[in-house]
Amino acid sequence: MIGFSRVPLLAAGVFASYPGDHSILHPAGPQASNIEWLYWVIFWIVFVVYVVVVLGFMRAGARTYTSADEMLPIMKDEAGDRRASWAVGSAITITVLTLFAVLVMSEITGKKVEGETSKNPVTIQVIGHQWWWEVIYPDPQADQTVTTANEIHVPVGKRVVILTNSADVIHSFWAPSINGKRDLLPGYSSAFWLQIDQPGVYHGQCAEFCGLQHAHMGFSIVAEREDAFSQWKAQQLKPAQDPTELVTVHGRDVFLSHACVMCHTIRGTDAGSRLGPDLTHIGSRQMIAAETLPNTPGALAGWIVDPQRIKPGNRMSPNPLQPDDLQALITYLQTLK
Amino acid sequence: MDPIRERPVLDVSGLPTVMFGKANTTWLANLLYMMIEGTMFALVVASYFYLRTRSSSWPPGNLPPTLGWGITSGAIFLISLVPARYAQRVAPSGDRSKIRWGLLALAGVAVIAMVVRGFELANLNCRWNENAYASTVWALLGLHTGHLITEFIETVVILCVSFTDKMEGTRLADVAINSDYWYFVVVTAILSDFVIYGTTRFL
Amino acid sequence: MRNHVSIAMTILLLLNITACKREERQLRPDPNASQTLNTVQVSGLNPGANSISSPPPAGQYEESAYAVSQGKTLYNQYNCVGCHANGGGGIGPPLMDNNWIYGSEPGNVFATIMQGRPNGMPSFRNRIPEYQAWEIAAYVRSMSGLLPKDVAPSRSDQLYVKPAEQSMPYQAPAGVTGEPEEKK
Amino acid sequence: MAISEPVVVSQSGAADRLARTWAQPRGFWGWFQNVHHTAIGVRFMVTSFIFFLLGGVLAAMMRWQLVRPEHNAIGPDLYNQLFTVHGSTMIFLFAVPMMFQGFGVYVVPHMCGTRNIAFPRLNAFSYYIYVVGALLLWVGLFLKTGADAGWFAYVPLSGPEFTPGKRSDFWAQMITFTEVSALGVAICITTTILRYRAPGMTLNRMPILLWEKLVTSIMVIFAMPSVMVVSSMLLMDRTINTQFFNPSVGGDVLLYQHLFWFFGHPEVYIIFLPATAIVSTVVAVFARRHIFGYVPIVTSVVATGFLGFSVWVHHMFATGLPQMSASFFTAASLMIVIPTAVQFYCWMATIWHGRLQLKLPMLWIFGFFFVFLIGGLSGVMLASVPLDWQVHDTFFVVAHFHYVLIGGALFPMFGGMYFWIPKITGRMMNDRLGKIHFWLFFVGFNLTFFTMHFLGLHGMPRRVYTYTPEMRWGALNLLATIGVVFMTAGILVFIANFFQSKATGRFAGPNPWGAGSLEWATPSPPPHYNFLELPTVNGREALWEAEPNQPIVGGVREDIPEVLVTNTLDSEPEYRDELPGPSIWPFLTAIAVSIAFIWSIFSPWGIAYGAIPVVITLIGWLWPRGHSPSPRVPEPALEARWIR
Repeated sequence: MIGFSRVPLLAAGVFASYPGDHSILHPAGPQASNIEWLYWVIFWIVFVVYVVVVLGFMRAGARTYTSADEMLPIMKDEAGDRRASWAVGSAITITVLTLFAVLVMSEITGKKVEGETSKNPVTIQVIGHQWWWEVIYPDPQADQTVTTANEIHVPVGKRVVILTNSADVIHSFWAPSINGKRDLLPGYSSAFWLQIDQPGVYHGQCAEFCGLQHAHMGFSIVAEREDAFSQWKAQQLKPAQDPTELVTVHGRDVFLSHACVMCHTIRGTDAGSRLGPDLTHIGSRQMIAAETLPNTPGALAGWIVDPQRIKPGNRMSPNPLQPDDLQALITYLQTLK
Repeated sequence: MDPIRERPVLDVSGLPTVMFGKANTTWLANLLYMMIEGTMFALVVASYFYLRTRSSSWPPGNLPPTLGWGITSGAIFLISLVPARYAQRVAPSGDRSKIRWGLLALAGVAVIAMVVRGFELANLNCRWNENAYASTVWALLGLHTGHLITEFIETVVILCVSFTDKMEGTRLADVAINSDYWYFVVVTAILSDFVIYGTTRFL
Repeated sequence: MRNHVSIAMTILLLLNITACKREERQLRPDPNASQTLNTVQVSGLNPGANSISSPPPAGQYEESAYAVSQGKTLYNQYNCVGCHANGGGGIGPPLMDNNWIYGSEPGNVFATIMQGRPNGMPSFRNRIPEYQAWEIAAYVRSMSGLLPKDVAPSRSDQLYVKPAEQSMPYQAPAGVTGEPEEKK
Repeated sequence: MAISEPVVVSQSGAADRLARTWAQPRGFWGWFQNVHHTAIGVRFMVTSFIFFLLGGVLAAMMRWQLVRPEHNAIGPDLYNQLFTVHGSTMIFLFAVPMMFQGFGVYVVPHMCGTRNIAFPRLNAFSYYIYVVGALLLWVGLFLKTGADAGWFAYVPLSGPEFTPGKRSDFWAQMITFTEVSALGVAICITTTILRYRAPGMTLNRMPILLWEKLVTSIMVIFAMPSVMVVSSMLLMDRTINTQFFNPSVGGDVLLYQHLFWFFGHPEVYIIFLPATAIVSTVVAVFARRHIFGYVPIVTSVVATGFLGFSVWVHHMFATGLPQMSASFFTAASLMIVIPTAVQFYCWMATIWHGRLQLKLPMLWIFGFFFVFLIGGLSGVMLASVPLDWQVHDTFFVVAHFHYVLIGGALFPMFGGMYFWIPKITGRMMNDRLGKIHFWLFFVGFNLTFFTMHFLGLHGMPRRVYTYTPEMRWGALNLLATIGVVFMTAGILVFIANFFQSKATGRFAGPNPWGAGSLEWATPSPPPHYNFLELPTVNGREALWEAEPNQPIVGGVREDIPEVLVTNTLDSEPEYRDELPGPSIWPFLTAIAVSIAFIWSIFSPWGIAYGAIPVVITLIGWLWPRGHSPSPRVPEPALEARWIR
């Protein structure tokens, strides 16, 4: 049956340009390509081993197969056993050498992926919440710190260090085309770096089971040129400018007078609660609800009125608004570029 | 039934029906139980030291536990080795009165040990719900107290059996094995006391 | 062997009547429960047509461990901790004792949250949907042990300040109004 | 005790005297008093197979929910319960009870040539505890209290704050039940193998299956306490406010993972070693020759036993552990491949220099060779840290452990069932139906789980109840769900085959396959006293190398349930031990222990008050009864030498 949750998707018309690749085999950064190289090397070793062993068993079986049904006498083959012990001995040595080779290759790749620390990387703090990602660009001065959610902008070709932490349960930050996954553990803060060479939008998803909406806990990494990144960052630092037209003023009043203000922040207005994602620049994000819905008026409306239909169990409560309030709110949120 | 035919026979009818010490199968089962419970003790102690690496001050925020009850409890467990060894030595002879005295002494010392353990728990430096340190200390002592109580009950049961006419054959071997298990309880007691009272002071 | 299986099946069915409501996960509240307009009725008098919807049975929230634990999370997130601390009271009155100024019934606690009270309790009308207010009310009642043990929440992963509501002894409410309320 | 000269052995009265001594009570209450290892072994196998079918139903429901993107068939709450109870059922309620307890309890005493398992009442108690633990988890699922934090239930999600209600408590207590059961059976099997072997079955003449059960039992004894400690810690955190895993007050979430996986990896070897035991036994029988490389196989089994405890951190590579420890565990995880490789080569050499009769059990063993090999080799890929960073917790890992568990345990299990069911029921299974079952299951299995490798490589994480259409995973998931249909059909054919052959199958006779181990010396189905004449052994394959008039053991009393106890190294007869007879007390103790455990979920005083009935029933169980065998005081042990 067509569930109500499908309506915003269909209403959004053509699917918005969905973030780019999400596969281990299409790397977009040095680390993922190192790991992909290791994958293919080990894959071919494993493939050859599999074929050889399967042929060995088929040959052994075919060579001595008898369709006789009765109980055959127990046989002894001393000469055969002596030859076989040499064969088995050499097979074991080959296995040990192959495994040693795999160990060495994986250590080398591990070093390359771990990589050496660089001078002044872009530092991003990612804090896992139950079912969305809080992204902070820390800066010694408080007013230079950018707080956003689910969408991470990084400069192309530059080294980015991700500091991980979790506010509740264990999550796992994983963008397959960029680098391996790193768990976000409450009580631990670990750092790992990544680098993206081709500009584009790369999808990631939580990889450690974290409760009801683990399936809809995605994020995306937008890799852009240096100047576009700094321009985006400057824009993010600015508070939301005051609305001018009648409808956006009405939209802001709806926002400030309903349950939204209990959880969300819009810098430049009185709403300052840090429970939910920071909505100061929601308009500039490509997707909403942790990469579950495209950021279109229809999807936004469907999400605000009944988020439990789309992501049952998440922390946002349904908001049965009057239609004109809802439209004004949507218009206002779209202006927060 | 195949026809009656002559077969060489290994006649074992002359073998005894009771063995003492290592040859007894119950002794082997007792050893396996000790390996299981020993692993559980080792893992709780390992968790204690693992959590110790995770916090800056140890014990976090409280003083180390007072030595008084710890030393008393350790001493009583060492004393309890005497009746246990005595009961084990007289068991093969089958002399019921000696066995009864041995078991009675062992049960008495066990009661004292439980009472001292009660005081020890009451005077610990923390309650189990304060922090991770307190939880592991109480887990370690609780695990040992559980073994102390089950071993006490086992000793009392064998004591009751020794008053009936069933106290012979494999039951005598059970007395000896019960003392083996008591040695295990004493060893784990000393180990737990050292971990709880020692590490916060000397290590 | 067959009658053993039949015996086992009957035991299974008997067990079925036990508290499965405790584990009910009401993920999607029904729409009218998400109304933020204050619709509770404290006194029998009300002007005009009786458009106020009757409050949903409190039991729906007090029997579901999920709802009470949501209430506990919301109690911390909506900053009730700011004034009531963890139940010991501060600017606001303590909530974990048996002294109930405005009555200990779920409906009274709901009205306190939605309408606010003099001496500083703000009205969360239009700010909190009703079902969340019911959940917070259920949690507040569990602070003084009014909820059954297996529904009340256990400890949280924060600093340890007091035993969890699940280990709180039952305290018969003796409100300022004086008459103790019998245990549910 | 020299061998007496050949003497006329009167057979007539022995059979019915033994039958009377070893008889097990019948009727409704008699069922609960039965302590014979054949009854308990069959019960373990049947009960765990029923839970295998139930777990399979859950898997089918999960596959139906994932058949297409944004499929609203099953909501997230129910789906989380489905995959958790599926995982827990398959590992704790099916794999270990079937492979270790089921086959172990049934086959080991037969293979050792003795009349019952050591400590038969502890064995019966273990079965009842296992059944109650299984019912606890499944009654929970029917009451919406099914565990929902995954089969390894990482804290803090399964902890007190993020799983309200009693879901994780039911799961944690189920763990305690199944581990108490596994430990009990481990003690019984270890004592039986070490002390109840037939005279002449020295250590280097023991069948490989006994070696593997011995190593598995020792692994159980060292691994299970770890999960009992961690599940008790989780339970205490949830009920009496202990702070083991609370990060704010010194607790640590990784402590849970370390303690769980220190048990977790030996657990999968506890499932895998009994499987290789079946493979080694079946390959020798159907290659019509002694197994090639007896000593290398036994050495690699013991090596697997040790290495199994040194690799657990490869489940935690993604938690950001320091590079140094990660590379140590990579090396250990790669090293553990060697013993299994040695066994594979020895099996290949056995077939190469044998004469292969591809009967039904052997068909399944070939299935094992092809399927488990893919799982083992994808395991090599997972052992390397950088690759594990990419594929950990994705469908690639799901594919890996299904290939290793279904390939490594289920294929040998079906091979073992087709091999031993003629001994258990006395009737041969139908060959044609067996082949249909094999090919249906083989095709369905590969269809479902090989596609999951690609899903994992395309970034589909584990345990997601749905996915958005843009991720382009829909086609592969549809293919995977189709495979489930074939597997289900295969299992139904097997069940039909079992019941049809039980009723109308060909009579099997004592040794239908011409196998060499001692259990084929008993009639099938074997009577409660197993062997009319206790056998002696003078070779690795007892029946193949038995002399025409192989000596038998005489002098064991037939009026009381007595067995011969031999010493461990060269199985010299040492003494005769009387085994406890049937009794209701193990069942009552199991009920008392269950009440105490379940009560402790709802109130911490449950353990204290619940312990009183446990003590009473234990006294009832252990109180000495009946006549004591030797009225006189025992003289020092006679020095019994087995003179050849």
